[in-house]
Amino acid sequence: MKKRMNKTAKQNAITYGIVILAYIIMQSMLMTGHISSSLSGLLVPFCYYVILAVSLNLTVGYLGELSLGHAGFMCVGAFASVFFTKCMEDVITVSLVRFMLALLVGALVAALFGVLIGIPVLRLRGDYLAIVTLAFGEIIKNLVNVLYVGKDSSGLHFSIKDAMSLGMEPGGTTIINGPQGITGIAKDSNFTIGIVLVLLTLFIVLRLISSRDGRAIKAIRDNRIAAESIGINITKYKLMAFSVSAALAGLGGALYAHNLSTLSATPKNFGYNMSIMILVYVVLGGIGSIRGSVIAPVVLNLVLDYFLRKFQMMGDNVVLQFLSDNRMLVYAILLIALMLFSWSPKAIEWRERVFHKKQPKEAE
Amino acid sequence: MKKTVRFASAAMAATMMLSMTAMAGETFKIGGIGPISGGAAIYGQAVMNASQMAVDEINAAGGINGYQVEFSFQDDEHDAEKSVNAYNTLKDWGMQMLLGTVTSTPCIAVSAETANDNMFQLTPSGSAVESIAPENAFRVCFSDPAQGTKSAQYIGENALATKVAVIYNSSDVYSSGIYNNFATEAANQGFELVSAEAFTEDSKTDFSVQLQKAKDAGADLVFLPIYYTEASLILTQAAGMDYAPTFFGCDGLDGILTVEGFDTALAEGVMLLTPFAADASDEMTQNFVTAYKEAYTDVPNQFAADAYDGMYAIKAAAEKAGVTPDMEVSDICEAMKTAMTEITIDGLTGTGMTWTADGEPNKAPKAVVIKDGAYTAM
Amino acid sequence: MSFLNYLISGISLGSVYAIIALGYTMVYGIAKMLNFAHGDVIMVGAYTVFIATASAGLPTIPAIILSMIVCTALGMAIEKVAYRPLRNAASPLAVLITAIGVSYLLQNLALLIFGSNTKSFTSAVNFPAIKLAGGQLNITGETSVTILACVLIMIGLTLFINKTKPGQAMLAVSEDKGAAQLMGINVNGTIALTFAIGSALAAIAGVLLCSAYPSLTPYTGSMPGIKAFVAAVFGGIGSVPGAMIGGILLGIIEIFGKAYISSQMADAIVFAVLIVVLLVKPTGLMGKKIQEKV
Amino acid sequence: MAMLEVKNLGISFGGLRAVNGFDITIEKGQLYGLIGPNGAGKTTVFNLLTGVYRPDNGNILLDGQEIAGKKTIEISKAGIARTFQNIRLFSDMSVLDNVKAGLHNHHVYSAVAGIFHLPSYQKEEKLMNEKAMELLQVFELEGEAEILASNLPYGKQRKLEIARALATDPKLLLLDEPAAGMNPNETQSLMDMIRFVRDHFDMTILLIEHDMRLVSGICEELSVLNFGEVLAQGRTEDVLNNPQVITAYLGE
Repeated sequence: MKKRMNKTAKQNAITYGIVILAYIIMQSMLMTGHISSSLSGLLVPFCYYVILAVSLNLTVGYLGELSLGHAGFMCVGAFASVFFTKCMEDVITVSLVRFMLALLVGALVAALFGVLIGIPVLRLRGDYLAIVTLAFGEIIKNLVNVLYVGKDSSGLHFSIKDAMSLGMEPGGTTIINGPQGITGIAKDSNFTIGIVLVLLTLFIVLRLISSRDGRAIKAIRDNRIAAESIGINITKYKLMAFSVSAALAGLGGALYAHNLSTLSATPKNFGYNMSIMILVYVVLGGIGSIRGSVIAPVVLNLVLDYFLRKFQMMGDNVVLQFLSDNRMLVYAILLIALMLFSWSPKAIEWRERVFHKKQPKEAE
Repeated sequence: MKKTVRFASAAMAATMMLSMTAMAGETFKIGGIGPISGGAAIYGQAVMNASQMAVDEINAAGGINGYQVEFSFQDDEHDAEKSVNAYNTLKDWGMQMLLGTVTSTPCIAVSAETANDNMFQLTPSGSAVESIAPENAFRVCFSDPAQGTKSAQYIGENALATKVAVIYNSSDVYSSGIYNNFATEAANQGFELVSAEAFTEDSKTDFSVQLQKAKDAGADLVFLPIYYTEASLILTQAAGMDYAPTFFGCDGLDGILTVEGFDTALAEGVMLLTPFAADASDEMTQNFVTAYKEAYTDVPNQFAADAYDGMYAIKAAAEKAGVTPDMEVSDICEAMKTAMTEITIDGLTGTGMTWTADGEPNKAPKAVVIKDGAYTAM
Repeated sequence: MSFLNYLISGISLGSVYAIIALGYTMVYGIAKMLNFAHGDVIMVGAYTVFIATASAGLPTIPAIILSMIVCTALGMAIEKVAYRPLRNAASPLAVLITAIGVSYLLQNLALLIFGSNTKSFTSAVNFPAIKLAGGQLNITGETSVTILACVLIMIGLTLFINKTKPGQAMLAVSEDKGAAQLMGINVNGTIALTFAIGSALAAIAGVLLCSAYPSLTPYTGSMPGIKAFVAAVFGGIGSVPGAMIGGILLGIIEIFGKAYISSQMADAIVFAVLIVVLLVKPTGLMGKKIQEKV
Repeated sequence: MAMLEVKNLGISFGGLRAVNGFDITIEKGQLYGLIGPNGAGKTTVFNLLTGVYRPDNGNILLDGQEIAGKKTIEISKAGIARTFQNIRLFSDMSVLDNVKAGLHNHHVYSAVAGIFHLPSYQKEEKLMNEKAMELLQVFELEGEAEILASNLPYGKQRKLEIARALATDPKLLLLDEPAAGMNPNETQSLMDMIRFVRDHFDMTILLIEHDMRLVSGICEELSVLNFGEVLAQGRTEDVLNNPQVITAYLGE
């Protein structure tokens, strides 16, 4: 019994340790100025991509349902939190306090959407669930794009048509301006807050999956009918996993939004492409492997947004230039190669033969 | 563990190699940012190519203040976050001035960064008001409000129509920005806005509804504050339903005649307010178009022209201010900010262009109409 | 009258979705995978025709046949290199992600080869428009041909699956891969054939898509691909008539949504209808109800 | 009062009458067998009893409480647990966690307590571990508590499924072909174990089985199902000697 607790605890400690170690190294580099702008600019993105990947892994790896709408929750969290920040700019002047509240707002609103969407959607299974979550993500993106919100002395004005329909007094300010979204956002996030949120996410997810509720969630994943037969409430636990996952995505979205001065919903950042990107992190890191979801986004973003970009500045090497100019092409090839290498049964067999003898599979 | 160590040392080596190349040197380092992959690649690639062309010309002619210019362009996939990453990468490279970014929303994000670093920024085509909000940021193109308002005024003042319909991209900052200002100004003009229908990035193949509504509302002019790719589809579909109003567009429509395979007869009679037209007859434009075609096989569009002018504006301002590559980024910026308001340049996108301190260009849009497959001044 | 016009537009748009959805549903039904790259094979098909006619000067029909050959080869190559090794992977997500990788690969290769500039596709259809009610209603030649092609393909596929030996093999593989193998059916070969047919259909879909909406970029196939996928799910993925009906209904819903509710929210409306349909009929309009055996 | 009393239970699937007029009465502590040829509707009866299917008609009284038409989860809470013909374990969870999942409704603490390891979490988890280990010991699985359920050999998987079902603390245990795929030795030890479970937990057990040795060895009473209807019912040896039953099994 003791042995088991130690084992899980040890694995989790390693995961936390990796994050904390990375933080210490990066933060000391930051403080002593031994860090390039491009790397320091990637630190907060690392944090929110990890949060998004870990949270999606809860749905995909532990609930066992494929969601292609994770970016939708990120979008909701981002807009809710920034809207809060904008409205409270003059009320709460301590930026840390305001940001903490904004994060909370982002997570809660996303959780609410998680529940609202989850109730109807979670009855579906497999690919149908995937396509419906994709649909919800696209609906959210579309609606945010036509949303206009303004503020003047008489209060808030809403429109889902155009800026004129707000009917604002002269001097009123538009907070959400359709496709342009929200601009002039205070850059409240930083690496330390990001890491704290990563640790919080890890804490919530790791603790949840090893608790009674986590067992129920995993039981549903492994065998829905058996889970039902021992009295586990399928709907309740699906909804719990889904909404916790949504809330954490909202948290990630809030961090994302407060790291850029502008927030708008485009196919690139909140469309299904982003949902797929997060899914790529999860699958590359290992479905159900939380540590993998911590490492994969960092490695992938380092390759795409650090090394490949840097290649361009490495003298006149034609190959490197080409790779840098065609980052997305490189990404596509890399993605296919990595998937084949890490998932194809033949490749797995080969790896096991070459690198180490096969070890018996153990429970986490 | 072994793997981690290997990875870390590779990372370290790469970082070291990079920091060596980023030494302040004897050349100006100008960066560019824009989408060269993804759906907006068409705009970013034009800017990248034209900027590089201008840089090559400038270097061949002796550079800026006697110093050669290095140009590096980074992809931002038309995304704010990636744009900031691109900016940071360029900063590590030693960028001293930024010609970018190409699209509006990323430009807003990057201009917040350049303001923070006090780096001089000139966007060729970031047209949203907020794109150049900080005082270190300038632009070559018109702002969205300017285009929307001027278009409404032009239509009103020249009595081009009594009933006007609009088809715009409600998921695009540029398009909806122009539309919103057009609609506001329309109220002051002598025409009636009878229909305003949108499309989005995700459904931009079928325009029959938007056209049908314009037709049913009896619009005799359809305003298209959109890019030419979609406009070419709209023109084709309008012809298919025998609807032939006057089509009126902004600078985004420029390029429609050069879409490979497009039946230019469909664009007959289309009017647009634009500072640049690829087949304009002046010598400068013709040289530019020829040189661009030679280098990149494609016909340059509006974005290319903006970028080309932008690079020459940087050159003019840098010469006026007398900046040198050994100066601090912030000092260059201060000098450039002042110099920008003092220069006057004749470019592809306007003659006698000047800039105000808030970064907006002063130039007159040319109204052109397409006749026999070519632009004709109106 | 505008109602009828909208209806015709909806059917035109829907017929394009339908013809793309046929390829989707075919591959899904047999290989049980969402081939995200299908939309991009369509794009390759359209570029092939464009290059063949505009640059190489080939007449339309040979160009289309060439395009079908190119797409078939491409589809089979993708299947062999990227999908087959993952068929027995521990998670079905592996092949889904790989398909997405293939989709990005095709888009970016096209970007590299053909450039980002829009090409205007010359319609491959030589069929006159049908004008009704004194020219008030206009059914374009492209629409007529697309619908005709859809119906022909649908009938062809149904006959092929039900009446031929390889078709029956496909059916067997779709029911139970293991059992089919035991029966001596070449599962790999059957799935490869499915991809070959699906990709040849993609070539036709590409030509018709770009004939109806003649703007061609490396991303042309991507959004119609997703919409067609939605259409296939809508009709009951795996069902050949379902794809046709789903596609046409989706087109009509999209156009009506734009016309009568809001042109800004057309996407949201389409997706909302999809959700409602799936909530009422969880396996789509024509999908088989799957009862899990306890 | 009988532990289980079923009256006139019936269900149709698309016109086919799968179970018709099914009656059964099982007393507390009884070991009851349900036999019949393949396709006779035995598993369907289990599915009706556990709420997987809603019966078209009939009553199911568990310890006097009507449960017909209730949902699976409610029936589980009312006190029926089952195993499955094709084993349904939580294959990617450890053996111990499989049993702990069975204890789900008996040791409750909130999600917040679970995340922050509040006292209620500590207390309940400790109790769950103890109870689960006790059950595993009964089935001689304590040594494999840590390995994944899917890595257990077949016979032990069957045992684990029974352990998990017992963890829900049922009044009635339904076993669907527990001896399927076992060799005679394994079957023998399974029979001992089923008897032990009945005695140790004071359990009422209804089982479906094809292995006549097991049925005649441990079942006190039998029902024979054929074409969805009860063919014979009563004491085991009487039923097995019933000519109708023999015909149904051996054919005409």
